[in-house]
Amino acid sequence: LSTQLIFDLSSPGRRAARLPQCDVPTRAVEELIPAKFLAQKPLPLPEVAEPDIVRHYVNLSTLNMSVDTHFYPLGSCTMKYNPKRHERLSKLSGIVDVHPYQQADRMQGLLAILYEMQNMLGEIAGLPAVSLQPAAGAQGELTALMVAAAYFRDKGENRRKVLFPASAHGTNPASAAIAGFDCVQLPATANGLMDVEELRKLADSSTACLMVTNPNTLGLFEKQIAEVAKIIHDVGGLVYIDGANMNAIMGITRPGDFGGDMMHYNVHKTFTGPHGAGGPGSGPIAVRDFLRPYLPAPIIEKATAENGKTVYQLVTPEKTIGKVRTFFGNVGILIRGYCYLRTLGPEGVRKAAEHAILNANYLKAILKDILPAAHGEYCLHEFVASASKLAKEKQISAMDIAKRLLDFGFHAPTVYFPLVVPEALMMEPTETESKATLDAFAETIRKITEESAEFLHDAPHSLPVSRPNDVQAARQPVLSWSPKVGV
Amino acid sequence: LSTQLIFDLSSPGRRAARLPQCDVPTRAVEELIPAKFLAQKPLPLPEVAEPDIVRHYVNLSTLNMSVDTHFYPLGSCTMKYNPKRHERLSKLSGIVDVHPYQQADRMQGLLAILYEMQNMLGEIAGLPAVSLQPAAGAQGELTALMVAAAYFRDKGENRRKVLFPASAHGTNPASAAIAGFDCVQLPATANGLMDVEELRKLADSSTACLMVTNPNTLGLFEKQIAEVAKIIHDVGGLVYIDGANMNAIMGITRPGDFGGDMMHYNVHKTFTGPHGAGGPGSGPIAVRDFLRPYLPAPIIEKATAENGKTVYQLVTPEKTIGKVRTFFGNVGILIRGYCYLRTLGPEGVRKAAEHAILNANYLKAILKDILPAAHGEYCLHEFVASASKLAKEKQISAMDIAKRLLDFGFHAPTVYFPLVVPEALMMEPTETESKATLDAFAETIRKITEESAEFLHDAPHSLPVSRPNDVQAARQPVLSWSPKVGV
Amino acid sequence: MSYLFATATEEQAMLSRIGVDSIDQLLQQIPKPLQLDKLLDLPPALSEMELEQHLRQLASQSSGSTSRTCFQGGGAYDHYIPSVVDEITGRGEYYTAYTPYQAEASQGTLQAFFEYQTMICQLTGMQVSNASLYEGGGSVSEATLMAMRTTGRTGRVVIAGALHPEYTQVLRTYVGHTSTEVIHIPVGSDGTVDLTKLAGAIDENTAAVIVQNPNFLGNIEDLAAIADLTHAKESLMVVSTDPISQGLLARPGDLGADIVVAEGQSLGIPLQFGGPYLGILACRNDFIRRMPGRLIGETIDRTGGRCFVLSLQAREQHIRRDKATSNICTNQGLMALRATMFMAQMGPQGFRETAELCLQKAHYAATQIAALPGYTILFSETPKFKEFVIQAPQSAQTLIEKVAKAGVDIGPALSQFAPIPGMADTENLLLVAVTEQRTKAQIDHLVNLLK
Amino acid sequence: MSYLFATATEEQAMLSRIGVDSIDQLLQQIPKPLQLDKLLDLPPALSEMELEQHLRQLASQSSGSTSRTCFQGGGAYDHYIPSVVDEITGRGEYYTAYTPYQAEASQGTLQAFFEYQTMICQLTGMQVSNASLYEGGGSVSEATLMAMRTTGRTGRVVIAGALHPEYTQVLRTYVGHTSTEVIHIPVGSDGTVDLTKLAGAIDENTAAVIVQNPNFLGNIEDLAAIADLTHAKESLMVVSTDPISQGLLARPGDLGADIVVAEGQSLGIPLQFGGPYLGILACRNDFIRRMPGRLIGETIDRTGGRCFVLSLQAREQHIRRDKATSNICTNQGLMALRATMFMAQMGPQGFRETAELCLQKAHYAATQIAALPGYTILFSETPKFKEFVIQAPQSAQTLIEKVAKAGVDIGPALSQFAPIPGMADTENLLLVAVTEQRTKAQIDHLVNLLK
Repeated sequence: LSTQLIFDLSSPGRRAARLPQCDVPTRAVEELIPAKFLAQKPLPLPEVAEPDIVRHYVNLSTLNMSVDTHFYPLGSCTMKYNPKRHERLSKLSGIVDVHPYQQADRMQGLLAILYEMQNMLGEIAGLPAVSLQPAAGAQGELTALMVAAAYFRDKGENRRKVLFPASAHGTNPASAAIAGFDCVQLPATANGLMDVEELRKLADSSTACLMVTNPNTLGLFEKQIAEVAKIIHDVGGLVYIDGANMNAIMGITRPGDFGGDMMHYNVHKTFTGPHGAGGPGSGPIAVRDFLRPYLPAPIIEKATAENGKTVYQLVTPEKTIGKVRTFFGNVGILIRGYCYLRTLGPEGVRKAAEHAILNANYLKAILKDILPAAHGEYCLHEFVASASKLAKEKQISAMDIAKRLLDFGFHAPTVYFPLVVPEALMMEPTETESKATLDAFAETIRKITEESAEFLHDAPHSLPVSRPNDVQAARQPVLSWSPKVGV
Repeated sequence: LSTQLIFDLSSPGRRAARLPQCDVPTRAVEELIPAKFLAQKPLPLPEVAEPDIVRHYVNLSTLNMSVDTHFYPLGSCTMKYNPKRHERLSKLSGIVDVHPYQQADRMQGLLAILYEMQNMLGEIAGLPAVSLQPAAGAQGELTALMVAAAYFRDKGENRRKVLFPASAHGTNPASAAIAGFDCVQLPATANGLMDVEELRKLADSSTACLMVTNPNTLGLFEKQIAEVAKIIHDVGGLVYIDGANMNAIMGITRPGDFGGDMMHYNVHKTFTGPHGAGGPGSGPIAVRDFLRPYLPAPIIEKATAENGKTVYQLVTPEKTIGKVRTFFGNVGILIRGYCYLRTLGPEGVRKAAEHAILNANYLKAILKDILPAAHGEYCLHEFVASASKLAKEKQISAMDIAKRLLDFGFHAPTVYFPLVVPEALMMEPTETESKATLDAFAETIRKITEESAEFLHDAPHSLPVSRPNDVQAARQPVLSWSPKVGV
Repeated sequence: MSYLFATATEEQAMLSRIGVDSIDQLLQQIPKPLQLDKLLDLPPALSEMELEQHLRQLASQSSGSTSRTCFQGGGAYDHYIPSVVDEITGRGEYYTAYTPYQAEASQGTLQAFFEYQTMICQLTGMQVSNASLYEGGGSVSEATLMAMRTTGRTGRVVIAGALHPEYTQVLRTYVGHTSTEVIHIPVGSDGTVDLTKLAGAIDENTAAVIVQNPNFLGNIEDLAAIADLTHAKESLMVVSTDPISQGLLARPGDLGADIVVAEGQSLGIPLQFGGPYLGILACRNDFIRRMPGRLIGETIDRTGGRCFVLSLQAREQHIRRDKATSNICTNQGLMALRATMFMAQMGPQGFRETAELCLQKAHYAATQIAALPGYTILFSETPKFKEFVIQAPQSAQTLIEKVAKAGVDIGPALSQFAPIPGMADTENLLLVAVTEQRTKAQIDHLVNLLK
Repeated sequence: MSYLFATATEEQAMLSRIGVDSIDQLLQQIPKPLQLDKLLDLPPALSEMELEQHLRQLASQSSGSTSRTCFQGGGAYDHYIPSVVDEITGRGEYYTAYTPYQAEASQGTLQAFFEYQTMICQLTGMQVSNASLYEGGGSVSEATLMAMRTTGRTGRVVIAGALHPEYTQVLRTYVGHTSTEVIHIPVGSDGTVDLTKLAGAIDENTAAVIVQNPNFLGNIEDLAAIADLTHAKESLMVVSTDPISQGLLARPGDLGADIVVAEGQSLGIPLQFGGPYLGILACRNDFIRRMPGRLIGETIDRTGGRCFVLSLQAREQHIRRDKATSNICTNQGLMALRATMFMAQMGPQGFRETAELCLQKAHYAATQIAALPGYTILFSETPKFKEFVIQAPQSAQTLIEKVAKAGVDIGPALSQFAPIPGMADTENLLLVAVTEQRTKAQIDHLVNLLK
């Protein structure tokens, strides 16, 4: 039953919602809207009852793995615990029900929260000018690159080139392309860090920006970041820090302190968004003061009213790039991030990062004999193990391990990313998992590597679905349900 | 992992809740409370983190079947859909957060709801005097019997006897015993209805009360109820209607109209409580006007204030039996019942009962060749099928069918109750299940009866647990977890 | 109609399969004269949107602790409810399931309740807990009946001092029709039970001595001393405790209690005008088979795996009928689950810190109020936990109304429970409770209002 | 610290297994000079209780539609959110999962999004929908970029009439740095796009004609006519629609739209000061491989069973990098789930009735306001759905403040978007939206306040 689609439950005339009787004098619809604009038929949506909906989607939910139910060490995604208090507090009236065109003086409490969020994000970044507008990290990247473009345009400089290392997230080049830049990739090095000499060769007066994730996607800190930043700054370019991995360094080191000029956050990752089965995210950016005038509108400023009271105002930066989205931003997610930061405080923020690092290194240590990490003696919040030895010796691939883990109640790590590591398994346990869980996870991997490759190629064995045919899905796309003809 | 106990997750010093710093001047605890009254050691509760708690209890929940996830035709329990709007509305401030000693003039809105609930329950019962106090149906029974006792005491009559049919819920005699009455059981008859002649013999001047469930636990309406009531009334006794099965008759016939003097409701059943894995329930009683003075305190009355405004007041009936519980009643459940009745309205209440009857009869019809009902051509909201033919011919018991149904994602019907039917399977589909679900359920039973008895004796086969050893549980009771010695 | 499934087409198909023409025909079992010939006189149906508007409107005419400042006590308290409690109990798998009759389909509920039973034992210092009763007052009555069954004594039960007046009232309702004598020993001048009088009241026919701690007046009783007096006559001591106080106070089980009961509302259950709450009942191992209510037991299944079941059902009404240990059937499952979440979230340290905050804040409030002209804190030398009795310079009811205008709720006034044994004039007396949620600013505000 | 696991003992055990003495040693990867030598300047940690008090206090200083009467419009609306939406999306299995990379562990999400894609097709009359974009304005930009990719034309895009000014602004930000010309055709005197001017603006280099319906001023556009003009130049028509209006209005797909976008906020998503909302994007089958955003596809698994996967990922940034159809990665999954619940709950009849209520109530409000001295409803002869422009006898801003004092919110004032092509003096103009939630009493109250 649980594999039925909601459309299978439909029965003509069945319904869930009831609407009130109309309490105003009515006129015939056709008098108000000419027939040519009106639909000729009812919408072909499913016709189901409320209990249908509840049972269907409750049962569907149990086919998911999630942080609330399973260890979810999906590298680069920071699948940490999502505090339940955030869900309660983000639904308070005065927050959840404020119209985007509400007047500022009737939402001072909400603006105070968002203003404080700007400040906290600026402080953690070491970059004081913050825009909360971007809807997700990728939009944050794009926004920052547009800010950079506006800055250079303003200075009369024509810089077309954006550099990024081979291990970068795909969003980096994609965002740069949409912002109109040319993308230049730095080759990978054996130690997993940026190739400074190569960078020195590529950086020139046409360089607008270097985009770098730090710690990088291998979980390593780019030790030479200060030197790297100097190279870029010396040619007049800007350094962009992809903040996807901020969970490793918050409270320990700051992008603004190690040479970054711009960065984005992933509030749904670092600050427990939550992830929502693929979003919504929130991707605020923080930039240096000289870039503030270009930020998208509006930002929030604090002022003192005539009566001496503090007032928060929505302000348009003087040389703003405009807007990258409608309305203010993903406020619902920002509220959760605010709750998180207010719960942790300065000690907690640092401690969270430290324990993320502790957990990652512990997992790395207890796995090192079966799934060694390709780079680094120690890692930060995550590491990339490689199954290439297993693949060679036992024909067991990273994918096999990932799929088989599901049978044991563990979500899989990120596999085959970053591309610079063969048979990559990218593991990010986060700080909100216990030693006991990490031990059980490592023990399970150990058991899996002792199973036969053939058995593993067919894993998972205990879930309702196993190894979907992606090729068929792409060749003959079926992207929506259609009623069966003749039924 | 999911079978670990929360105690297994405990680690010394781990914690979930953080409390604020104390913001008032403090004194040493021992100065305020003598040491002899103070605990010498911390409470031995588990020490876990918040993510532990969430993952543990979320995963545990998935081991349950529930109305939200499965068809749950548990006879006599009215497992109908629990509307989600009730959960939202019962949590509104002004309802969920009102202290039981709040003053009446600061909770007029809440009292208005409860007053209206009294009225609606009186109207559905045909018995105008209502107490919302009892916490569950069984307490409703007890309360009503205490009311009856007080009434007879007041009249100077010493009546010791409470009659009830053999098919009665166990709570009936248990409640009667606690209220101080002697229990006298009427024998069962072949047609599943009360034995009127036997009743006539047993009814006499020592009879305080007849307790009867109508429709009865076989899902049959006691056709001779008017005559039965007359017999009891003629000897000066009272007729108590157990309202467990009100879902069958609400809006169609009323206890007050067919001779009942007192009844209780199960708000968590008939009016979608919900059931809460075993409660809380709510068991209001409705009685005839002459019994109103004996109701427990308080009840709500409407009055007009000096300024002409309507005011609701908490009133103590003049000859009240006192209180059967602390505070007002299970208000949270009553609110949900109120929401339900306001959603259905007069047409909806009747329609719900009619469709409960439709569904039960349909299920009875499509099952009749394999699991015939022992009594009645048609039933009301439920029916009791018997597996005795299957037991005889194929050694398949009611329990076998019940357990095997779990494998197919159906909760079992009530089994081996009422005691008057051998190999009983008591099925109550309720009105909030679709024909498609009933068809699938019947088809599954058909398949099950074609399986081998041996295989069925070991069912369920797909659940984590199968056929717990009840005998061992009772012989060597382990009712709490203890730390392992030496670990 | 809302929530109904069968469409007109389906209804017809179903009727024809049943072999009737109409639903009316199915109703013929009900004699026509007994059938209603018109619709019930109920208010008209509301859509979800209208219902919400309606409820919001009514709720806005009631005063809850969220928008006001609650110093109210008397057995229900405004303690903080962690969000985890709502999150977990809001899962349909818990709240739309019923009593776990089918163990295989209910291990979630069964294990959670087994954990509840264990945590209640850990909290009270007893050996066994049931899976919940209705509420605190009912638990006192059930414990008393249980003590009678256990001791075989039905002559007398003794209430030792300031038991919650409503608990007393419920107990009297439960045993009023029997020959059992309920002796109520008043509090002495220090606001705790008069031990001398108590000693005199306990006799060989006494089934139970019932004591509340902290008592209704907020004072801490000497449980060990009462236990000695009780056990000297081989009677059983029933202690009604405040669960939050156990973060600081010695557990009743460690001081000689035979049966411990409590109102569990403080453990993560909203005030909601008095219910649903949670009746806690725990006792010594040897009383197991005399206990009322559901019990969850550990056992093994067919394959030898650990699992949990409804156990010792032979005590219960659906089997034992009029010989059952209680008539309880539906209990307070979801409230027990709330308490379980609360206790797990708090842990030993959280309980300790919460109790300390209550203690310190209540004493700060008492000290400030005592310094006001015309005000006295009664029994000021007697140890207290989070609640105390104020003697005001005016009627308690007037005072309650006065501070209420400023959005602050105090009380109840003791006069509404008069007479309270041992307390003569209650007109100007009222209770004030201070939980961990109250801030210094709120307390200072209250003190100012009282001026 | 909150949410952390490792106790001091465990931390030591873990460090020793790693082979270091302290966490500091692990941090040595970060050059010492780059490390902070002090704590961040952040406000101190709050316990859950304090955090809740703090948030409640701030929330009480903001005005939400729950406690006020909301007639605000301009792209976000106070439609009713059925409780089922919150219940389902509140389940941790949905909201604490991430993008369904591992199909076997994500069938719940995948199937729900497949159902979402289908329902969006049913709602818009298109053949294929993606699994969500950020919000309505971004969807317009993404649709425009997609039209450029599809047509191979980058010379020009044409905005036909009153597109939401913020959508226009976002589009200009997205294409501002390119050579693409954005032509904005103003509305004519009837408040809909001037078709003659529009016809003149569409040329052989025009990738897309973008039209909002009902437009930003509340007026219904003649989509079929615009489609004809657009297709005459083999350009693509991008329609931004109001999902609720589809309960009454012909679907864009049935009137010739090539790409349909929408702000999905009306489909069960709270106002929450502008986000997270839901970007809807649907199109014709032949554009599938040009689409931005995630797509869920049906396929079979190893054993031949039906299942769902992230499909056509070759378009996406993590594979195609700078050649991707978009940079979008995280989308608005949970909001798409909300919309799915909403659409399932409404069904065809619910959509129809909701749309009719909006229509009738908005027209009642407009008629009453038009009757007030000094007030005019602009474009009164043009068909409208639920929103309209008032010309007031005073500045719109003054009027907004005036009614706000009585707890009623209207607006936005059009002056905040000035200049709007085709609208000269906007000083006294404002939008009023009337949803199905507004009662006659509330409308009459507003009318009275305007007097």
